[in-house]
Amino acid sequence: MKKREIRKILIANRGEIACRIIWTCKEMGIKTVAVHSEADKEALHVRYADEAICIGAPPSAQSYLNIPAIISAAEITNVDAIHPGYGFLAESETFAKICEDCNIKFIGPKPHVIGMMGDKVEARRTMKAAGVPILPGSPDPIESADEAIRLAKEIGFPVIIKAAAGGGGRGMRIVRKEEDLAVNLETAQTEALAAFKNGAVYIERYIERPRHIEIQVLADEYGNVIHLGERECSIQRRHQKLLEEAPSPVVTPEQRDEMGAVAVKACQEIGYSSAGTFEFLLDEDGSFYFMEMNTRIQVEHPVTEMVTLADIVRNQIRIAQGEELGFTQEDVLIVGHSIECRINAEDPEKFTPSPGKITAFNIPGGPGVRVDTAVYPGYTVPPYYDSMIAKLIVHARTRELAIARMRRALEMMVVEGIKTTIPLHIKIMNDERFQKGDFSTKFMEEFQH
Amino acid sequence: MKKREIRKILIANRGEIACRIIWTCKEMGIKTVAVHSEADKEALHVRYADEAICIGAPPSAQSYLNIPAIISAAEITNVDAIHPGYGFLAESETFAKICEDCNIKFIGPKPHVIGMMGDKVEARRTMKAAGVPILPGSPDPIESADEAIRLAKEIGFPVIIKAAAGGGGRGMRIVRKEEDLAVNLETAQTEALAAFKNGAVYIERYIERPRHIEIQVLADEYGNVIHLGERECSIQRRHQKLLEEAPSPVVTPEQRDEMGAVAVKACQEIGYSSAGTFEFLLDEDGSFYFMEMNTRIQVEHPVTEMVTLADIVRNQIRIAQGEELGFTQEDVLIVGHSIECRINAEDPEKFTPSPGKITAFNIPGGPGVRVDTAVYPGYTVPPYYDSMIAKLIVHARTRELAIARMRRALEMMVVEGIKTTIPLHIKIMNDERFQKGDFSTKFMEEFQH
Amino acid sequence: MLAKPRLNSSKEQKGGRMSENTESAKVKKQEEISKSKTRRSGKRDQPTEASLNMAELRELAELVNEHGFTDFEFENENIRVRLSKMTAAPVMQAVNPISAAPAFAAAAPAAQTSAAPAASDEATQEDDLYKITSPIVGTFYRSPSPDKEPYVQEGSKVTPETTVCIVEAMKLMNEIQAETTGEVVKIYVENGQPVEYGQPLFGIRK
Amino acid sequence: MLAKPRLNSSKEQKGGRMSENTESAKVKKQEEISKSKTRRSGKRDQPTEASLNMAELRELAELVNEHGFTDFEFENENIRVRLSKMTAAPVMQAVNPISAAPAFAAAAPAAQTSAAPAASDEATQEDDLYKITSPIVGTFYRSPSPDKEPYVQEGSKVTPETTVCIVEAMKLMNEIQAETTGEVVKIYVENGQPVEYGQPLFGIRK
Repeated sequence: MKKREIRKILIANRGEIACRIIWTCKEMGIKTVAVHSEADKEALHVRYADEAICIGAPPSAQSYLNIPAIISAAEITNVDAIHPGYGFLAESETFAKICEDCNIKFIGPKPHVIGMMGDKVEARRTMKAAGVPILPGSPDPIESADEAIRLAKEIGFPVIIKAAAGGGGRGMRIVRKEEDLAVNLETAQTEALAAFKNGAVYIERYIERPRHIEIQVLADEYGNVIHLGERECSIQRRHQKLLEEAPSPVVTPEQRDEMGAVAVKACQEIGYSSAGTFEFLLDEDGSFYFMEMNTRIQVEHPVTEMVTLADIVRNQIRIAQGEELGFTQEDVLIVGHSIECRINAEDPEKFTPSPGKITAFNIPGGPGVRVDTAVYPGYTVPPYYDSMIAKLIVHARTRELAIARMRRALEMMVVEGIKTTIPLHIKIMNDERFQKGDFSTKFMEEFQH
Repeated sequence: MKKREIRKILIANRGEIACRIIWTCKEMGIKTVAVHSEADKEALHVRYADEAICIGAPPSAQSYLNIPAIISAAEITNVDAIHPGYGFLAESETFAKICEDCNIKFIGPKPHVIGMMGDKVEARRTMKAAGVPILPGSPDPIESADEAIRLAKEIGFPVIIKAAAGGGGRGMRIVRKEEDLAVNLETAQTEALAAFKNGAVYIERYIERPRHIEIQVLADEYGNVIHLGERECSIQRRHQKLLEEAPSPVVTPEQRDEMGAVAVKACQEIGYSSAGTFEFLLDEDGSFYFMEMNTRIQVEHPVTEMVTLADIVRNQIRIAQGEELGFTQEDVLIVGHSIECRINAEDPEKFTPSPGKITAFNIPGGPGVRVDTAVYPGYTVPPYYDSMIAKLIVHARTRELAIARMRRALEMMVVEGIKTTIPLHIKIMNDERFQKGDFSTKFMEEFQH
Repeated sequence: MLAKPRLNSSKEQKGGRMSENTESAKVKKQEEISKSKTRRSGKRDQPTEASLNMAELRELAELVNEHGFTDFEFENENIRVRLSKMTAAPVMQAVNPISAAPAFAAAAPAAQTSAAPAASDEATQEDDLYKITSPIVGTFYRSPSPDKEPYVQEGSKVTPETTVCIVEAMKLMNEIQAETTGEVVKIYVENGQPVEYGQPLFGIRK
Repeated sequence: MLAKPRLNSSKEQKGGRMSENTESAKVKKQEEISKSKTRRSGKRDQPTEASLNMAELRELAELVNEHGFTDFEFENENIRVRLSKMTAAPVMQAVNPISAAPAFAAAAPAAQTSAAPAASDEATQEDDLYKITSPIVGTFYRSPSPDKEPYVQEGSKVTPETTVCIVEAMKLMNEIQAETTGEVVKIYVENGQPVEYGQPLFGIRK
């Protein structure tokens, strides 16, 4: 059943995710339109797409975030739908709304759902109402230091102050003692205001050694929702994920079922459609708490694709066409273990960006190796955008074999001319605690490199 | 349990299979020694291996088939084992025997088993005794035209005359009428003598529209044997496989179990160890007949690896180390569908070899795509060896999705400077009969290209 | 060679690495170069130390072309030159799947929706023209409405404030101004055609 | 002038035969350039200048073209020149003619068991020598048994029938004959070392 057939998609993104979307479109027989900034004329997504349109100057604000330019490009190429990828406009309620107004299908959930999940306070409230466990904390933005102190005592220290509109660690403060609360509250509000033009912050219990576990869901427009298991994303540096795995080395089948059921029910409650991700904090005692929902495809979606053999982008497009999911939770298999390493154009020690020309580039092949990239030999990594140049993904029967495979693939991957995070990933693969699966989101802070 | 630890392996092969073996060795922490002819100094297996030794002049007879040179190379590098790959010395009883005499583990079955399966008449007799269905035919080499006529009448026309030591279609003759038998017998014997230095031929029933179905087995040295399901290899040109699939579009789970059980039992009867393949002809009525057993890794092993997530090379090495299989038939899962296209340096219409310099080379990436290759931009395909330059393998949830994925991957694969079979494979992907799975080994003869 | 400092330094070169023949060839070229410099020096395009004039560039292009090179780059602390010959790339939309390869190979962007008329013969003449480019993605209209006259024609004189066309984007009619003074010599886009960011719309002779 | 920096840079690469293999084509071509330049000017190469004039460029282009290069690059602190003649994909090839080679060299330097003498400095002198190479893979012995004198020493005169060494392969002692007349000038392999097919064993001055 197709309510509306999608024959041509504009991809409002760049880099590997734009290529990733093109691959699936080609497999589905759907035409693609690439948009690009002046800096991306030579980019691979521009070459792979059936059509390409320059939409603006290199800075994102003038191109990949330029809604009128993207909508105009969609109109002159007469596309049926826009796929936003991740980042840029992927979680812009405004953009999704404008697409809807222009009669272009936005490949993602309904605009108001995007908006609801984009506001952390509202998301928390909504999720609590839908029966999702949330960290003990303030239901609403904190108004005063007094209120904060009263709440913190109720919750128990340590607590964390977070920006309502936030992300990426900005506007976040951990407070361990009552006397530090007032000043941190103020700083967090200031930071939040500067970063997100919204000074609202809230407070919740702070977990010392949590794991970042997320559940991938797929929901159609008819209330059919399934989950594809969890991803382990605890290996982060400054709240930026470095590598991800599926399944998690610690999540039991029972925990998976429980977290999955919670996420599925929440999707049904809020009328979610398309692919989405529930991010949870998993405490050492096995309890888990909702952090946020990402209403788009994730960077790390391939690890789920490897172990489930589902094509998440294909499902997004099918759902956008008004098709039913066509399979149930019982059809979802999780086979083997998958790891993804994000290869960034960065100094592996200092994490400083390393844009520039790639003089040699070789992708490892062979069993269980997947590479998602928009890079080729001779390509120049522009300084304007995200530093991720490739995702190296492996799949093997067990986690131990997957680690051995990833090490081999990292060693055989060649990127010359710029610095990359490959050496760091090799060190992580060789780390005993990583190999044992014994880590939390603190891993990188404690990691000796 | 390891009877003997393998720390260093010499790979008595070249091209993609040599790289394939190196990949797994790296994952297992085993050192590798590449041997190469003078023509292969720039080859990838030479670069990827820990050590490399030039063993002779470009012609295979002076290098990759040069047993003293290879054994010397193994001795001076002090390896524990030799992996023969496929082709060259992979099915040489002599070579396996010499390795054994030199105290170097040959990664494969015992020498006498290789010899037994290398002689088709003996293989047939052995398999019949082990309860494997074989085509009605002569138990021994045919001595005279009279004997041939008597037998053919018993079996019923059409019949096929085959060389006992044969392969690749040489020494083969299909005879549909009694009066054509005598002359064809003579030609076949002459051809067999010329090609294999052994004029022995035998007769069996000829099946008009068979499928080529093969069963992958793994057997350890303790009688534990499992199978990894079947591969569909009916798409052939002059008895050379062009593309392979797993599972077959027509084999039912019951047939798989039946064929698998027959193969497993036969392995136990003959004391088989290592990876091996039983090639069967599958008739339209569902009956199947043993053709031959390959006592080595196959070119098309990746499709089985994709759907089972088993690493066949790793299992070969583990078995050679004296380890037990460690898993049972119940642990074998077959998930999704996989297709492999052999990318040959050939004119896609005329199949004439097209060696030369590869000026541009790009491997498709993304979900469910695997490439096994020893080629890189700037590599020169030498005229001395097999024309296969890469294997493009896809994996998807269903056969239909796998075909769409393969088409996309073929379209995105770039090989410039030489001609390849990529355009032919695209035509096959677009062929309605192929898409329906409605074909036999006659497919390519009937194919309009 | 290409710029003064280097001419000097090559003259200063001690030990004459080149044979007599090549040395004299060099002198000849240098004469040509200085001629063309004189010719151009009357214009506002005063050659600076680090610049490269047209005659030199032409000679360089001929040289590179004559030898069948497709790519040339030159750079020092003052100057960087790159010449590359992009063959007209076969368009990726072709049915033949292999078409992906040539498109890839030619290093040309994919089929541009709004294909500007290339007119490569005229390219050299047009290089002198000031280009009014589209500041936005949209649809190009030469007149305020279908029944009206075009804002400008070939031959029209424009001032910076002259509206030369409309680019419609998201139902909004954006009037585009000339932003220069001169004469419209070339109109690159047909009425009603889509245009992308930065696409040349008009060629203006100043 | 142009060849030198590249030769240096290739020497700077990590040791082992790996880098030699991958660089060899390049190095060889560059030697040709420097030779031909030397021939033309009748002088040794001068240190690199910071510039390049038109005649030099022409000579360079002719030279590169004549030698069938598809890609040429030159760069130092002052100057960088690149000429390329790409028949296929500029994008898929790295700037380097053998794009993959340095990449793989860096990634997986396959330590050659039989460490051939790298010694690219000496390569030029030794180019004149006739090489006795190993016809088989095995272990190199200079004498018939450990307590005996070596078959030959540096300075020994040989005739085609002179046994110069033994290469042991599969427990067989294979006597290797000189197959030429001359004087042993260089012995490339240590006693007891493994040798591969085609590996130089002795350098003979005829």
